[in-house]
Amino acid sequence: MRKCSLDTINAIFEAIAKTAKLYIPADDKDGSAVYKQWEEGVLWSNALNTVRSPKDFFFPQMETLMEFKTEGKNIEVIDTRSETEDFVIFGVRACDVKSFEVLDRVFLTEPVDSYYAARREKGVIVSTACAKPAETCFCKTFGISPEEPAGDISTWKTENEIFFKANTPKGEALLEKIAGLTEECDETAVDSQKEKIAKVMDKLPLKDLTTDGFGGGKTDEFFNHPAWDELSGSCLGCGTCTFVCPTCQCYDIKDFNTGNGVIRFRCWDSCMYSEFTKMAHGNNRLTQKERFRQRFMHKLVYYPENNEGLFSCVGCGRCLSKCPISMNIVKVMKKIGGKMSE
Amino acid sequence: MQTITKQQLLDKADSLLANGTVTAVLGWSKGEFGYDVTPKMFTTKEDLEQNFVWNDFCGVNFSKYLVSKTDRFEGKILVFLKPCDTYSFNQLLTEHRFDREKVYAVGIPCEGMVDVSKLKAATGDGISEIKEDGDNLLVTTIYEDEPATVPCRDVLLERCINCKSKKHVAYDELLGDEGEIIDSARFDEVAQIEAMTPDERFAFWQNELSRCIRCNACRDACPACTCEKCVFDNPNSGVENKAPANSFEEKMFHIIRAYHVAGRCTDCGECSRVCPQNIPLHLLNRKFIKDINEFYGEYQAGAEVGSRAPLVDYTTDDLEPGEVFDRRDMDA
Amino acid sequence: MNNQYLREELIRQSGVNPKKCMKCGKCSATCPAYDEMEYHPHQFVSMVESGDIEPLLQSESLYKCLSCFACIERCPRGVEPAKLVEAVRLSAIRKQGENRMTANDVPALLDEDTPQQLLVSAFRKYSK
Amino acid sequence: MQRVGVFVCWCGSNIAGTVDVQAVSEALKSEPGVVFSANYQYMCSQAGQDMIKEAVKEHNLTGIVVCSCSPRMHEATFRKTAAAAGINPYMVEIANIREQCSWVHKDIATGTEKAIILGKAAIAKVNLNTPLTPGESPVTKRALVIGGGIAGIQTALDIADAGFPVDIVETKPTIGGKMAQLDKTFPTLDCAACILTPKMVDVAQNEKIRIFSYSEVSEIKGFVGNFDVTIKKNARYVKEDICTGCGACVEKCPMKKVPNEFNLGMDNRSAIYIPFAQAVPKVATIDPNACNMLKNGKCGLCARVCTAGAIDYTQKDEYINEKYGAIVVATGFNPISMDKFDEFAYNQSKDVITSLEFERLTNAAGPTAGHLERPSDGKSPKTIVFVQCVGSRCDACAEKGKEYCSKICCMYTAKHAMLTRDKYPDTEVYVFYIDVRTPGKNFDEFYRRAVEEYGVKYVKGMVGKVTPEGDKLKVQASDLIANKQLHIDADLVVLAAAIEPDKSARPLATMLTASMDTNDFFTEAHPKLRPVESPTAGVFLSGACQGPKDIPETVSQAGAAASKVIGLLAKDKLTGNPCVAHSNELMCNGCSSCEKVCAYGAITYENKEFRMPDRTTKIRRVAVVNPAVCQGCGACTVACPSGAMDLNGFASNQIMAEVDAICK
Amino acid sequence: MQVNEHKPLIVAFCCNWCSYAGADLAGNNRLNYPADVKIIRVPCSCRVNPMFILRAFQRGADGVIICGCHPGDCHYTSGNYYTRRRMAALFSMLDFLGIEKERTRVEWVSAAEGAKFAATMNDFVEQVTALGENKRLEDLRCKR
Repeated sequence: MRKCSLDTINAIFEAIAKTAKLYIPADDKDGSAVYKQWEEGVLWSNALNTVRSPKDFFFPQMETLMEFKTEGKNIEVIDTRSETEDFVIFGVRACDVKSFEVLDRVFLTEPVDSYYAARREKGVIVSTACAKPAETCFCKTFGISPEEPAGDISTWKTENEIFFKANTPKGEALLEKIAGLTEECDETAVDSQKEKIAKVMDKLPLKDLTTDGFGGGKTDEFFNHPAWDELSGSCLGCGTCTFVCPTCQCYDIKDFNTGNGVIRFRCWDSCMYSEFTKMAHGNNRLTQKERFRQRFMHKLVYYPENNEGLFSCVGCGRCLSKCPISMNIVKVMKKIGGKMSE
Repeated sequence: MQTITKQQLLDKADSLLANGTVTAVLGWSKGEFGYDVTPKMFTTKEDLEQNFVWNDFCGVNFSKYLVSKTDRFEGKILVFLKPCDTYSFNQLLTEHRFDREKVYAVGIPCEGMVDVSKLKAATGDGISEIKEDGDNLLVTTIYEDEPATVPCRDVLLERCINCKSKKHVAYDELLGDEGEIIDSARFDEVAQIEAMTPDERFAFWQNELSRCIRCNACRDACPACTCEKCVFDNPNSGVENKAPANSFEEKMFHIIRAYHVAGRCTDCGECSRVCPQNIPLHLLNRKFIKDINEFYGEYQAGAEVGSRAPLVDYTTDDLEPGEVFDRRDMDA
Repeated sequence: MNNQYLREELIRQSGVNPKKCMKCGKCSATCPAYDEMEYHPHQFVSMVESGDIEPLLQSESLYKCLSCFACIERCPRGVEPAKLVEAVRLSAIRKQGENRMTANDVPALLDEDTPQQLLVSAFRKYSK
Repeated sequence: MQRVGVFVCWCGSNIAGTVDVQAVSEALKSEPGVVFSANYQYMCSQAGQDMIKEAVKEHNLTGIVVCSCSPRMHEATFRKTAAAAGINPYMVEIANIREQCSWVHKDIATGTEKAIILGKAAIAKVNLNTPLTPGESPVTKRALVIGGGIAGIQTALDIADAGFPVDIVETKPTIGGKMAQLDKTFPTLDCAACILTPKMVDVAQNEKIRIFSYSEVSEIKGFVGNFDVTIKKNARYVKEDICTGCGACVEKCPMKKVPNEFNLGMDNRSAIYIPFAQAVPKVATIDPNACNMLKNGKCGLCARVCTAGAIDYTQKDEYINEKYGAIVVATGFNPISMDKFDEFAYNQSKDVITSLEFERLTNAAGPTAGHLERPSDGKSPKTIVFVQCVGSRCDACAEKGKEYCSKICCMYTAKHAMLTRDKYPDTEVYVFYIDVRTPGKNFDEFYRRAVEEYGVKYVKGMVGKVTPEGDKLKVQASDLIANKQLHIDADLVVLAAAIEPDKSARPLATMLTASMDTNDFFTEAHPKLRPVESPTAGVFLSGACQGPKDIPETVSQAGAAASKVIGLLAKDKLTGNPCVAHSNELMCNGCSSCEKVCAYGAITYENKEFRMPDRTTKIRRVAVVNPAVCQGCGACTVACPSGAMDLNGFASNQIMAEVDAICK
Repeated sequence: MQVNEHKPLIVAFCCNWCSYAGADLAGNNRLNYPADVKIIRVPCSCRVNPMFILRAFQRGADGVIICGCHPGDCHYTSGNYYTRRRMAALFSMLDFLGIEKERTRVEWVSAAEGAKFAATMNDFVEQVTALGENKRLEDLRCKR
């Protein structure tokens, strides 16, 4: 374990930025945060988390897959893939770190998504423990410890210092690079920080929410639950929840006709959209209720069924604060079966 | 700080349900943290008593729900409408988007709704309880022993700070006192942007619109956007897309969205309220409203049912598109 | 002073557009002070329009206008001759530096037959 | 994908001089869809057209692009060629490489490059063309004339003369209109009744013409060739087919104090009445507001004296449905109300009258049997003042008057003045005028005669005030020429009141979806070239409903409208322009935006049942375009927020394909 | 990079009845204007959807001009009145977003005004050329 004074954090950023592109959460307007590429003057935000999740770094909202160039009646296929550069994302919260595991299981199992894999390989994740979680946080529900964030490097921020612990060879290599700016230390301060965090976690309003009852094999139990009507009744069908979600991984592949050819790209899609997975015969989820149900069944039942019980939600709380009508996974879980342990 | 109480609304809903005037009530149901209310169709007294809520966070404009809900329910629906919601209500009626006969509209006064992000900026994260105390909110967080006192007027939604009307333009029944149309300063921000240089304006919007994640919340919450098939979802429209591929598409989406509601937008402010990226989308709509007012005379969409929107109307001596700028240059 | 300038100044001040006049003479037909006047309301309009303003400035007609506004009320084209007369009057007053009489002089000139309206318009005229 | 043939025309050297036509046809060969490309000296020549026809056969072409002169020149030619070759004429697109390319550019490289781009745009468009077939609709061979004045009468007679049945709907109990109230007509001074009443009789006797008097149009549906009209026949409490018009009932009716509207209230009539002696139909009508029997069941005298048994107190309003191929609007005019012109004391003195009232005063069949008497005391007026332009040309007083010139007043005032001086030479007659407008055949001569021969005193100036004083009317006016204010003691003041369209015109325009101007005059389809047609197909305009008119003008417009109607009714079928708008009902919101911008009333709405995604059904309001009425401007396509509305031949995707091709 | 080398691309939407005929007349009279102007024929100026204009800019146009009959002379009586309102609102919005207002124009050109058509196009091309390439409403994907 190494540490440094928070006063020198910008020097640390500078050192990292010399070796790779560095992205840190920076203040955006209205008290929210956004990942920005570090440069002189970009400061680490005090906000709990970014509005957009860091999944963008591995699975961007839009990326070109390939291109076709047309000349008269001739078509030429162009591979647009280019070498991904090394990059570091700094200050990732425990929930978001966990989300990469969820995405990995989708994109890194056969057939491997080479676009995703390339970025994953080049990216170093530096996580940060959460000292001040929000009321919308419920990562504990999914077994995530905000006091013990994973990632290539874990960090803890105290009043004046920041502590680093490498978890992987990638992390160790990066720590090595900033060794000159940090000093070796023991874990006492971090332990007390962890304790503090654990205490705060016990005060959270959603601390008692559990996944009991959900998981693989529960399709029949929940699929025709009468509460779906009511829950989905006010859903506007926008894609906010899916687009701010760190684990939503659905995309659409589309062609853009440039006039001189075609760009084949993929972009995020949302199961909340009426056009989602539309096929030649039409759409297999006909109403908003079915689309709504799909999203939550996927997170709470289908995904764990295929992934050894891992839920496709990390309790980051983004959808809780961003849904225009404040409908969210917590309300769904409470209504259709997630039990509150007493 | 609302002048009308939850109990008054509950009593009204109960009695109308009981006497069979309505079979369902479109109201707000309570959430987890006091501020996260969700629209809901209530059909029983019990449900209403357990879950119905009316507080400073009931910002959702119900008018749009009537388009889909009136088809789904037998009998009449009771809908509670704040003054600004009634404009959308009328506009939808003008466009024949729902059957007036299937709705029982109860106008309710509104003292302005709270912007949760502003509230959180004031109190910090970790809100566990919110209580009303006169014109203030008492906000308890898990980090402080004492609740913080936040004056409501400091954390109002932008649209409420610049409220255009406390008067209801449509209802079957009005609870509480009727208000007045307000001569608000809602166009000031538009005027400020107009006063910028083109480069500054471009930079301003480039910065704002580049944050768009194309979640469509602005469109899907907008009571003017009730198209059976939105052009952005229609592969044959030529503008369909799902993601803002580049700065052109960001701009195109927002220009077309604003243009499509120009003359129909009642300035209810839902677009800006729901934007997860806090993009001031209402400014685009207000620009159209301001222009239309200046070019063609004052027009408030939704002020009355059946009015003819300025863009589907004309006079023979309208100003020329080029004169738009001459005029502005003269004013400058 | 340049006539053209004065003409425009009068038009601007009065807000009257003499070009709208269709020369029907209804203003003069309505005017109760017609016989007292050397130049009549319709002439004011056409003379200002043609820039022939000097005779108007010299004329007693300026003060004969009662400012009863009958011409304004009756004009089918909305030309408002009385406002133009007023503008010419003001221009004359300004030149000579003082009004023809002051409001204080008015009461002395009253007699029993003076209509109320005359009183009102006299104050209107001379309190400027 | 189409199989497109490209044909590049040299137009001699017109195109080939500045455009390398060979290069153009070569370059376009490789465009998507193109299977054949050629160039030729004169594509429009027989040989050129034959070349196209052969290529169609040989290469199985489904689309044709001709790069040539303006489509305004030869689009029709090449469409015919295509049709002759067996493909749909609307599968032809023209790239204008002459007027908009070779003729405006000098450099061959530039011209060629642009011609290629224009060709690509046309190819991109034709790839998205669909075969279009003009719609056909049958024509109901019957016309409806709304309004039974001289305009309506003349139109109806002319249409009937061509052999088509015509119905006239008139709100009054008789046809005849304003002309029936007139005494003499300018500039010939022949008696209005003498020339009008024979025409009224013609109408009554013409077996092709039906008159619905005392009736109004209550509903109009349908479109050109196929109007579906409901006529409300108001109960007149007299059986029209039985009444002989003998007048016995009128004589016996005890209720004799009803103001006579035909004489503008200057005398009285009975509760049962025939407006005037030559009324057509000459049938009595009971005024339900005046008749004691109808009001309180007491009387019944008329039924007792009617030997024919025509009186029917139980008669109800009757609704008649009829189909028409064409509708002529001839709703005419009325003088405006004088109530707001206080300065002329119209409401204060009976001796201030309007010109129409003057007509009745001098009419032999009028309230004074043609003797000019003052309404107040029956004395002969010795000094008469006529005031022109009362409420006309009045743009400062929109709530009182009209900003337009009423056109007829100068002439009828000259007529009144002249006739007065003729009959009563000892009368002093003044006419106050702003301008005297006499642009008509023999009009100015007529006016000069009034001045020179009859000694009418024309005074340039306006009357400012009329004050009743004793039995005189004190008139204060301007004499602008003498630069004097005149004070005249008049016995009678006659106001030439502005005229305005009849009040029934506005609701009628709404029913017809015909457009009107701000003054409620019907708008013509084109002010110069289509002056008797409304922009709404199948609706025609006759008489003063379109703008102020005198009798000769009205009659000629009536004839013109009739000839347009005859031209329409002579067709068995109407062939439409296939380039019309159409709405995709699955996307239509029913919001009415399109309807609001449609100048032709081509868009209506219907409630249609749709199957929803969840297999329920929903009834939705959707727009339906009537292709027979739509003119294909495309205003609706842009007004439509959802993009449900599109235009055949100029579809959004076609125009965007052109944009794309040009901007490539 | 030399700015003045940029050849602008101008899309002109012309109504069939007046402006397209006016353009033809310009041709008949051999009145030159730059070949950068490409005309698209529409039945009436009111057929021009704002989407077409954005599309043109997206695809690489540097200027878009809409020509129709003079107000009051519309073949369809009122079409150009709607155009006038729509474009006034749209252009003002584009300007609000900081997009150069000189890139868009509405001009009324009658069938008799061949000279006006040519003069208008010359003027517009000059105006757009002075602005240089359209950067603020471009879609780089379409410029490869």
